[in-house]
Amino acid sequence: MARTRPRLGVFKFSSCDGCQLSLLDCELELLAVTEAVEIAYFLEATRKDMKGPFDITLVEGSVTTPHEAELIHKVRKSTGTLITIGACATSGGIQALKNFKDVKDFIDKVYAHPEYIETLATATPIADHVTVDFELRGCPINKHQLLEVINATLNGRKPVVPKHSECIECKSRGTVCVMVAKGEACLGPVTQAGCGGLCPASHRGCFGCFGPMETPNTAALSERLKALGSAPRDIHRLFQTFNANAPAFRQQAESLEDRV
Amino acid sequence: MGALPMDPMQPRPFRIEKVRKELADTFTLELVPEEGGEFRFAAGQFNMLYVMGVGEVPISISGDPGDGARLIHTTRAVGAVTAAMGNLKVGEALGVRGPYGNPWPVEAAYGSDLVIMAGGVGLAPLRPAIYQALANRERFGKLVILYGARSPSEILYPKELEKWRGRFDTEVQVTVDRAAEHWSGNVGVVTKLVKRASFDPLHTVAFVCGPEIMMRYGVQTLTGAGIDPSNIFVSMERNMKCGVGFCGHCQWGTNFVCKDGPVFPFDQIADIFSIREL
Amino acid sequence: MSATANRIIKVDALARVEGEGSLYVKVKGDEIKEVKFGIFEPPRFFEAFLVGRSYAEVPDITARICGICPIAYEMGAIQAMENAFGITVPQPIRALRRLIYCGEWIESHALHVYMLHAPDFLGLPDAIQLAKANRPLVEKALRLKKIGNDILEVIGGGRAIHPVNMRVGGFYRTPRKKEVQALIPDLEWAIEASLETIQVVGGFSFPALEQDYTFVALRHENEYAIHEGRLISNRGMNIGLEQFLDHFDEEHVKHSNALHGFMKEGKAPYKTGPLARYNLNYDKLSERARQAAKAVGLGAKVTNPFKSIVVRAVEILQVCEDALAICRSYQEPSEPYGAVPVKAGVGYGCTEAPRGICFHRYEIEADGSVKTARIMPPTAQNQKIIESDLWKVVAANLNLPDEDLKWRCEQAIRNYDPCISCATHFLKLTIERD
Amino acid sequence: MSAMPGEKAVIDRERLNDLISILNRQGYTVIGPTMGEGAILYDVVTGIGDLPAGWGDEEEGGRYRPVRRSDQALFGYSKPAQGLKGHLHPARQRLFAAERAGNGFRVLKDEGKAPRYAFLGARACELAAMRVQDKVFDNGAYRDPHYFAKRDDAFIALVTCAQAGGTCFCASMNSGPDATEGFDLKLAELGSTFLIEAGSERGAAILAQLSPRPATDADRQAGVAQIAKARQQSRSMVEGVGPMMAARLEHPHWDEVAKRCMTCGNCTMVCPTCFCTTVEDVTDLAGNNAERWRKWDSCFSVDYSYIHGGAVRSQGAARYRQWITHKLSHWVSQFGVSGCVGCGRCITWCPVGIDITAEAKALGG
Ligand SMILES: Cc1cc2nc3c(=O)[nH]c(=O)nc-3n(C[C@H](O)[C@H](O)[C@H](O)COP(=O)(O)OP(=O)(O)OC[C@H]3O[C@@H](n4cnc5c(N)ncnc54)[C@H](O)[C@@H]3O)c2cc1C
Ligand code: SF4
Ligand code: SF4
Ligand code: SF4
Repeated sequence: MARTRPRLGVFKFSSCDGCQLSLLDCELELLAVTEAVEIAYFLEATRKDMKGPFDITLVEGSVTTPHEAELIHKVRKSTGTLITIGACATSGGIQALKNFKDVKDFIDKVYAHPEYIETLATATPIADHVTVDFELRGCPINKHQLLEVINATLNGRKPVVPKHSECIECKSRGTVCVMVAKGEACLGPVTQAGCGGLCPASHRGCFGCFGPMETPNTAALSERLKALGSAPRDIHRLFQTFNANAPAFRQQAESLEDRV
Repeated sequence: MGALPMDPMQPRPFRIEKVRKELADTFTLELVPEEGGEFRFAAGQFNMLYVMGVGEVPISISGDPGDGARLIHTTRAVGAVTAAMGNLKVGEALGVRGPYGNPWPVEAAYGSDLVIMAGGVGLAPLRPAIYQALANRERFGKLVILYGARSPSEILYPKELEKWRGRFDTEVQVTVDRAAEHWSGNVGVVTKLVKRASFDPLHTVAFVCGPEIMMRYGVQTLTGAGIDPSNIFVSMERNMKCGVGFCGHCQWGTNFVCKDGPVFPFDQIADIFSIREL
Repeated sequence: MSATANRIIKVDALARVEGEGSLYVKVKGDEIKEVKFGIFEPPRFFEAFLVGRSYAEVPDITARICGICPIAYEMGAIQAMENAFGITVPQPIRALRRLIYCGEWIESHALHVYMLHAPDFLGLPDAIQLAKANRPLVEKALRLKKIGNDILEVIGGGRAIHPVNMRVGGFYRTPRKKEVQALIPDLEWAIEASLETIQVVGGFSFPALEQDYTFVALRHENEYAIHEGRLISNRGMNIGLEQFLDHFDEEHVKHSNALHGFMKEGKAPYKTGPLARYNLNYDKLSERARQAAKAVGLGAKVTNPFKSIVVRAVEILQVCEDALAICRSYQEPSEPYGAVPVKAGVGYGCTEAPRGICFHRYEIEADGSVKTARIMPPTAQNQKIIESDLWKVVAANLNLPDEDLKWRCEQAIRNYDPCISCATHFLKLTIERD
Repeated sequence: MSAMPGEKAVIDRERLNDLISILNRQGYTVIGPTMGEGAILYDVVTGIGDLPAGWGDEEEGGRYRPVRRSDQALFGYSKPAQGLKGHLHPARQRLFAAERAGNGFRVLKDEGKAPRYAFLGARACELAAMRVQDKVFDNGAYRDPHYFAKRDDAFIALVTCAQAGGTCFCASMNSGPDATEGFDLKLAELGSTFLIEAGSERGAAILAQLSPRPATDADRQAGVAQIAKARQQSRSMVEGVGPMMAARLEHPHWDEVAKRCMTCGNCTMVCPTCFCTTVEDVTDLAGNNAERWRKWDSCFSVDYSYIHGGAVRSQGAARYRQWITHKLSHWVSQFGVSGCVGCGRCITWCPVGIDITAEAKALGG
């Protein structure tokens, strides 16, 4: 069954590059991927700078500058299936911490010439700007999930990327719950599965790289964390890190604010 | 340990003999087993159909239970698997597991009037019952087919409906929710047709299949007309991953829709039928 | 081409680097007017939003500065905190830290050498084309890279990017002996593969360019410094980390969102990274690494930046050997981490990221919150020297057609394996000739 | 001494080493309790040195701690964190592979050989749970070969409980702490010896090789006393819970639990009877090879009840209701037994400590 090779574009917005690196980190599958798709634009990997349209586009990073806010519309126009990858692209990422602060103040703190810096007041997910066909979560994404999404898109099936809690993944691999067995603060019950259950397997609580799960009861978790001895400030920090701008986490952090 | 015994989770490849486009999003496949032989089933049963590498979904059998030579399915493309199924061509293969589930009790209706009420693609799972009833027409009293579609262009099997209507011994009434200009038939919900249909409620068996909301009103109207709930049968839909009671997904109260249904006598489920989110 | 005609060469986005930056070159006749290596990676304000966070969160947060060298950030932050709290970790933990860093080096160097840099020397746009020409080579490269990632996964808690297992005081969970020993056969293979890599890249032809650099690198008495040491230079500097800011500073220039690092003394540019390490720590390389370098014509001094690819290959060999030794002698530590006596104070951390030194300084409050944070990533420090290299490259190649000149400039930038994400990211390459 | 099924004997604890080696020689992989990372877990054991000597456990709603005992008991805990479900009904199981052939495809024969397990230290509730799952995977019409490939031949060396854990309520579910059938060997740890009896012929044959000596009255009485002690449990299931729940499908309490329940699914994952699965289709990039995998699923996930257009159980309240009514009520109608064996794992491992016995009581009121 010969298929025509779809053209793949990889675009970067504000981010750490880790999610697109995940594609190069698929060492065993990389050559097969380059056979299955034509890598038409992927700055991290090739000088080849082919113009759109692309069949599949991976977008990493969040929108933090006026330039990016424009660019994303161009990317959307030039692509068939647009897949956003990573916490930055799907919720704003770590840099969305600036959404809760005075950005000017931030610029003053870091740069000697604030007037050189062009930035928006917020870091926002791609879906706030254009229609997104599939959002792949994670900080960073899981490379196996990335391959699965590419694979499923090529084969016309629904990617196996469940939206249920991290706990299910954790228990499926047989990890002992760190919250129950050690009293550690863990975001697993309200976080979407996908990482493979790494933190609890490393004896620490989940810190929410994959963002809120499908129906996150963050209030119930907060109560429990308090009962386990976490200070409101620590709970606030926990919700306000890698997916601070994801609505469920943002709201939970806000509801803790008067007690921080 | 030697070879595993026959695995109920393993599909058998069937070859597509014919593809017919029924509606904009609905198509019928005619299949024959690659290994040869016949496919026997009872009206109302379903198969798990596997599109290689894409997924597997429950689809009712919509062909004639009297004809084991061809397996017939009518499917509406709504998502990934059904869309991929719709893209298959004659000569390609589809995996089949089945037949599963409880059938329409066509034989139990012998001697009574039979009312068949269908909405949308819900006519597909009822078509085998209609074929069987027509093949045994002399064993029934009245045979009434009430069918509702959203619009005239969404009427499934229009030619057959026309043919059945042409028979002197069968009453066929069709209605649409939204009429187009050239439509001169009934407009309104399918339950409205019950009033006009002629059957003896005390000696009637009714089969109902369609969207859950339609079935809810349908059953209400039929019991209102005097049919005993134990003589009304509905076909339910729930998420299914296995079709044989292993995966748990289709649980509905005490039932597994896959093996205790999909066809249920209404009196057995009346107490849970309208509980929200059960 | 007439010497006075306007020539504008423009490359909008530099490829095969991490992050996004630009180059602007202005040439009038034979005279170069301006060379600006700009970093337009949007600023992400890490130093600002670290303020008020708990010391314990800093390693995970700073990891997100860069997906390519997260260990450099995690380890630098951890060491700074340990420095502030007066913690010294026991030997087995130290060994594990070096091991995971070796993993990052193997991964990052293998990626850069084969996938990002080698295509320049072969005139190919990318490693995909290289794979078409020499698939076994690329497969080997990928396997080597994977071995680096495997180390990162085993020690780092299951993923190579933003590993979850490192913490102030040690690790959350120390790997079991059998998990570490499972790495041994691959590392044995990797040593052979890195010897072969040195041979392959040592055989490339290198554009001529010798520079009298000021090299700055970490130096450790007993080992090829990666994750610990004093800072030294080839001009006699030898300082502890706490003196870093007395000697180095950074400035904000208009064409870049990254601050440009410089040495206070004479406001001079300096060079960090493989070449600096090699020149300053040649004596700490293993005998095998030195022999392999020699076999492809590399002595104790290397000052052609284009040869950095060979030096990286030598470093791969070095860290494969180091990693293998650590794996072979690994004993499970009795405790994964020690106590963390939180107190107010200032802490410094500096490690050798694959592309150069990465410096951290934090002021911590009594409750363990961050009061101030300062991070100087390697690429920011190298920006000035990159510009200086480019200046020379352009001058020496003015006769080249625009396309070729542009490519040569890119190659010169890639000598640094610049990690622009770190430095802040979008490389626009513009060469303007008027 | 020849050991007859049902006859009680005594062996020294070191004989467990022989038991393990005999089982190994017969081709069994012996699975038993071990002190894992943070909790007692079932894993492969090759000798008594692998058993969690001197370890017990403290359990409460949402809380588990391994604790040191004052003695060196090998089975001195209440139950391992996860049961034996993962061995017979693994979290991931390949159902089949297919490859493209011409216009169609071919389903490939699975050459994989099922492991032959011996479960050393299985608890009565765990055996009860296996017998519950037996009914699920052999429902009269269909029998799941993947499950039974491991189950049919599994050797069970049950060890009865010497004390109940903080969340156990098997006594009120009639599934423990003792069992009368379904095992090959049954042991009770009495200090440095074990009271042992065979429950099958293969069990008896092995027992005969363990240098058993006849049990004295005192041994027997110690065994009885131990079971009686383990029957002292702080929790119990309300009586008549099945019909009660079936009559309260619409009750304000569901919304009340939903405020606390995070729909995280931990309870279903640790429950030794929960059997629900979903499937995953995987392909190679070219789509020429495909596999279908079965994976544990949970009625707490939204996709679980998804039908085109939306999930049937969109609300947390509906999902909690599905879970508890299935366990305690609908299961009985479906399989003739309760879906809950009272092991208490769902209580211990619920991160917020939701207690099935307390919720059942609350609903009953
Ligand atoms: C007993 C039975 C008989 C059916 N008969 C027919 C028929 O004759 N013709 C027809 O067109 N449709 C029929 N359906 C509905 C059909 O199964 C769904 O439309 C189909 O599963 C949608 O799959 P999808 O992947 O294309 O869509 P998506 O919306 O992408 O669904 C994703 C997955 O959810 C599950 N799912 C979604 N909807 C349903 C559903 N309604 N029932 C069960 N699982 C679902 C499937 O596993 C599916 O793969 C029947 C359903 C049942 C339960
Ligand atoms: S429902 Fe809870 S107590 Fe009952 S068997 Fe399952 S986990 Fe154990
Ligand atoms: S309680 Fe839920 S997951 Fe468990 S068996 Fe019942 S339906 Fe399945
Ligand atoms: S009852 Fe507890 S374990 Fe179960 S889904 Fe709710 S919060 Fe999670």
